[in-house]
Formats: sequence, C-alpha cells, structure tokens
Amino acid sequence: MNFLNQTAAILWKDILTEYRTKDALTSMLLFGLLVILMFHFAFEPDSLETEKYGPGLLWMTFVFAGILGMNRAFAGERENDSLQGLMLAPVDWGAIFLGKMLANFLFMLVVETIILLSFTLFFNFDLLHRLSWMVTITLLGTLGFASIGTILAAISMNTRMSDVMLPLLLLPVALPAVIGAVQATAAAFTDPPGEALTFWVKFLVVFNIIFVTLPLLLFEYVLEE
Amino acid sequence: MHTDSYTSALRIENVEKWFGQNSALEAVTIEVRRGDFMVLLGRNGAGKSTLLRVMARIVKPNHGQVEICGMDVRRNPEAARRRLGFVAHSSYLYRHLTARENLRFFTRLYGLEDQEQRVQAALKWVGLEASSDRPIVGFSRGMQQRLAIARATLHDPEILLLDEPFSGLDLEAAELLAAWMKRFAASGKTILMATHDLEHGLEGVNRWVFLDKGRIVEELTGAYTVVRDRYKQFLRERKGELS
Amino acid sequence: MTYLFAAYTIIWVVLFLYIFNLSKRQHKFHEQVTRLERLIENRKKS
Amino acid sequence: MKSQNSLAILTFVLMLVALYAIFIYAPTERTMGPIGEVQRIFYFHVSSNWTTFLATFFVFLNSILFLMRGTRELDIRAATAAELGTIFGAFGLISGTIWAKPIWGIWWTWDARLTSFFLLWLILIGYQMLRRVVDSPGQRARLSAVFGILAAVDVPIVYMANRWWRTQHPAPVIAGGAGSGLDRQMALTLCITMVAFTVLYFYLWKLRCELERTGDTVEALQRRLQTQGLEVR
Repeated sequence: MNFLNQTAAILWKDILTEYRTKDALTSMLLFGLLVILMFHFAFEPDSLETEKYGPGLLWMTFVFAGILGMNRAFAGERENDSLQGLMLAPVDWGAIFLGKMLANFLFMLVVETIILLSFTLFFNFDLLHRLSWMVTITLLGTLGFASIGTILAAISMNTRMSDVMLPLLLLPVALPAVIGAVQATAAAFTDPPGEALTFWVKFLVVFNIIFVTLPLLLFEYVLEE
Repeated sequence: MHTDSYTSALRIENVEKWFGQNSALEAVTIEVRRGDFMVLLGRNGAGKSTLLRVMARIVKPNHGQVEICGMDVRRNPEAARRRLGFVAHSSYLYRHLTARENLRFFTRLYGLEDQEQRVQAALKWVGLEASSDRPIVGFSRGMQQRLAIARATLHDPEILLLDEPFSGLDLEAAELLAAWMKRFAASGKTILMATHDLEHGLEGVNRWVFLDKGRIVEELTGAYTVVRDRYKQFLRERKGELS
Repeated sequence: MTYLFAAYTIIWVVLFLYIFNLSKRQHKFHEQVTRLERLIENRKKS
Repeated sequence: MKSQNSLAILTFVLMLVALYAIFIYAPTERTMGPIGEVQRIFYFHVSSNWTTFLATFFVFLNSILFLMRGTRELDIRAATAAELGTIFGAFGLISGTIWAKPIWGIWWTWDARLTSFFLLWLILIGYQMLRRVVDSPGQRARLSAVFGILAAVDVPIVYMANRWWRTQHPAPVIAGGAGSGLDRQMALTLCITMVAFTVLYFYLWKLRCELERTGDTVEALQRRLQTQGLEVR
C-alpha cells in the first residue's frame, strides 16, 4: 500500500508543478504543432496521401513532442538537489520511477489529445470513426514510450550532453513501440479494420509489460551513486 | 512515537568507498552512541559528506557494514531512513510549490499520519506561517534553509545528519538551526555533523573526529577551544598535500 | 567479381588495422607500466 | 601470455581453413548465373552478423553480472564486447550492402533483417557514446550496464517487430540455418567460417580486455606517484 501512496505523492507533486509552470505542456504542444506544420510544407499531402501517411505522421509528432517532454522529466529534480531529497525519504526507489513515469505519461497524453484533434482539423482525419481503438492504441504506445523515456532520461541526466543523448538512446530502443502503434493506427483506419489491428495491439501490450517492469527493477541502479 | 531500545545509533565497520580509481573512504569504523553529538572535521574532499551519505544509504559502500539503530541498512533501507533527518547545503525543495505544498508533499511521501497538523506546526515553528502560500522561488536563502529544517523534522527523526548545514545561512536562520540542534541533542537524540566552519552550533558536542583522505585520523573529546587549536594544527600539518 | 574482392579486402584491412592498433596501444601501456614501476622503485630506495 | 598465443594461432589456422573453404571448396552458386561467385560474400556476411549477436549477448550477460557483483572486470568485459559488436556489425553491414548490389541491383534495401541489424548496430554505438559522455567511472559502469540490459532485451523485439512488418530477405536460405536450402558443401563452409569468426571474436575480446586492464594499472601507478607528490610525465 505504501508503494502506491509514495507514487501518488510524487505524481501529485509533478502534476502540481506542471499545473503551476506549464513548461512541459506548452513546449511539447507548440513543438508538436510545429512538426505538423512542417509535415504540411514538406509533403503537401492530399487526402489520399494523408490516409496512407496519416498514422506515420501522427506518431512521428507524438515521438518528437514526447522526447521534448522526457528531456525535462528530471529538470524539477535537479534544482536544489531534490532527487537526493527523494532518495533520502523512506521510499522504494521504484516508486520514484513510477511516479515520474506516470507524470510524463499523463503530460504526453494531454499533448497527444490536442495534437490528435488538430490532426483531424488540418488533415481532415476521420477520427470518430474508430475512437475507441484510437484511444487504446495511443494509451499503449505512449505508456511504453514514456516508460523507456523516463529511465533513459534519468540515465542521460548524468551525462554531459543530456539533451543529445536522450533521443540517441531512446529512439532505437523505443522503435518497436512506434512500429506497433503506427501499424495498429493504420489498421484501425482501413475500412473493415485490418485483422492486423488486434495483432499489433497485443504486441503493444506485451511490449508494455516488458518495458514497464524492467525499468522498475533497474531504476535503483541508475540513482545509486 | 516509536521509542525503541537501541544503544548504538549509528555503527559502521570498515567501510570502503571508491569512485572509480580514487578512494573516498578507507576502512572507516565509527560507532555513534545514542545521545552523542559528534562532529566530523576535515578539509574538503576528506570524505566527510561521503560518509554521511553512506550512512543515509544514498551512496552504496563498496565494502563494510552500516547499521542504524541496530538495523542493517542494506536489508531494510526504508526503515533505517525513517529514523534519519538529513539537512545539507542544498534544500531539496521544489521551487514552484509553496512552503505548505512542499511540506505536505514530504508528509505524504513519508506516509505520516495527521499530516495537516504536522505541516502547520512545522511552519509555525520556523516562522514561515505568513508566507506559507507563496511559491518558494521568491524565498531568501535563509527562509529556504528554515523550510529545509522544517522538512527534516516532520517525521520526528531519531538521528540528525547535518552536512555543512550552516554554509550560506543568514544570522537568523543560523541561530534557529543552532537552537534546534541544542534542543534536539538535549532530548537525548543523536546528531552527526560534518563541517569545516568552527563558529556555529557547536555547543554540546561531545566527540570530535578528524578525517583526512577518507580515513579517520584522530578522535578527541575535549572542550571546544582545545579542539579548535588542535584542528588548526591538524590543517597546518597537511598544508600543501593533495586532499 | 570485383564486389567479392572489395568485400573481403575491406574486412581484412579493417581487421588488421584494429589488431595492429590494439597491440600498439598494449605495447605503449606496457612500456609505461615498466617505466612507472622503475620510478616508484628508486623513489622508495632514495 | 601463453594462453593468448595459442588462441592467436588457433584463430589464424581456423581463418585460413575458412578462407580455403570459401574460395576453393565451396561450389559456385549456379542459380545466379555468371555472378555466382559473389555469393561467397554470404559466408562472411552471416558469420559477422552471428558474431555481432554473440557480442550483444555478452554485453547483456556481463551487464547483469556487473549490477549483481559490481567488479571492474565485468564492466571491462561488457564495454569491450560492445566495441567488438560495433566492429563486427560494421563488417556485417559492409558485406551485406556489397553483396546486395550485384544480386538486387541496389546498395540498401529496407528489408526487415537488414534494418533490424542496422538498428542493433546503432544501439551498440549509442552504448559506446553513453560510456564516453559519463565522467565518473563508477557511474559510467552502472549506467551503461543498465542501458546494456535494456537494449539487449529490446533487440529480439526489434527483430520480431520488423519481421512482422514485412520482409523480402531470402529467409528460407538463411533462417533455415545451415540445413535447409544449402547444399552440403556450402553448409560445411558456413559452419567453418562461423566457428572461425567465433574464435576470432574471443581472441580479440581477450586482447581488448587485456588492454583495458593494463590501462587501469597505468592509471593506478600514476595516481600512486601523484599522491607521493611526484611530477608524472
């Protein structure tokens, strides 16, 4: 029970800090919208192409906005050495990871909903068609990405060039989640939803199980000095 | 209040700690009995703060045994840390939260009961009631340190670990800290402070330990003035040497 | 045929460069070790 | 030093046998017509891929052991395994692209296995980048061990994800291993080359670990001299 309270406390603290400063949300959102703009100018997709490339563009935007968010994941902890303050508390260090991870996960979801809506606006994506599938896929894809992103953010926080190191380490490792999410989204948007849809959703579930438990176990070695 | 029976508050046996190739602590053995007020003196880099962090188990020693209130820190780090109050140079506080929110966060993190009363009492005691609902980003260094002291007392620790707490404090905060330390020691609890400033908060110290190059060089139990001269001589002997 | 030749030469050249580099560094380190040990030795004596 | 020399001789001999097998013993691939000769790259390509996987496995194994025991030796083994992984990975990629040009007419195909292998290579390079940007040795060992484990667990998933995505690779010939689709002599040649590469890998690994250890001793000696207040060139 204690583990959940501790995680909830850290999550509450991050949400409150974000609510007060809105640093992460604004930067991620702005960046996401800019990426959409870039896609428009880079590809000038007509309706046929958006159908085909829509899922890919969507998840590319999510990934880039997500990386921006992850880079700031431990910024709050670095001021005043607050991370050491957390480590000094009688807390299971896994709870620190879970609290931070869920906070990042939440921020990404908020940004993704807005980006998703703007996608329907700019590229007249027919979203409502498959809303329930879309929600599950986004939840699963973002959870795996946020989990790997959080532990790699904690790792690259100790390096000299942390904002370069994070994407370098995160993108290759999180690729299967992106592949799964893109394929699932594409399958969700074909008229009779492609039979690949359930397959890729199951793939994402397995991916999440592995890549939430593994970082939970490894996180204490990242904090330890 | 969990007043259990333990005689040795802090016991570490031949603890070694290397950071890569250079050793920070070498075969350090100390026992701090309940009620002791021990001060670690030594130059920067002598291993004082590493020793404190090994005791609080945020640094894992390469070798050696660490026990807090008779409990092995490796087996149950959380129970051990519940008994420790740690005040260091940095305040561990969150700039964008208000004083009250900061304290509330830590009461929740520590899983304490009657959280609101504890937060209110702590704020009142360090005199930050008036500005308890403004983000602490606007606080002076002294006010932040007072809040950090309030934070360290929320869970009624048995043992107080202090790592250069007086550095950067204004007079008012320094006096508050010294007064609190005195009351803390008087109530039979244990204090271990690492410092190299010989002016503040040193009444009631009953054991002085000199550290150099990660090793305990000398221990004294004399009066403050005697110790101060010996410490100055200790530093002179090691002028030029690498720490 | 040239592709076959190209593939194998590249791999073999890189392999030998790597091994050569390793042994050169090993030799340099070894030399340093002996020199430093001698330095410490006569420091102890004097 | 004796065991190192015998390993060196063994590697040299096996390599010679492999080369003999590849160029003389193995028959030319008939189905590809005049450019059948180029198929001989296949032996080196598969062997270097195999060695890269072997190296990645050792990064994984030593990283876990390091987190459990924390000795510098395990850290050295993990780091050097990654370095060798990148080198053999490069061999695999080079031979793969050179081989693809004549038979598929293009240098690079985004085919599932090649892409996954390229990703594995990038991960190994990421691992080495991480080791270079962390300053404190203790932290460097621990952080790269954590990343080593995460990355190694990720590699098979990357392969599966890519494969289910779509694949053009002549899977039956390779995936089937030596047996299916390869005649006896070719299969034998492949085995010999794989064994030769594995032994080569272990030889280089031993050499590279030895180098790291000597480097550590030099550092330790320099530090001892420094603490005795001597000037060290």
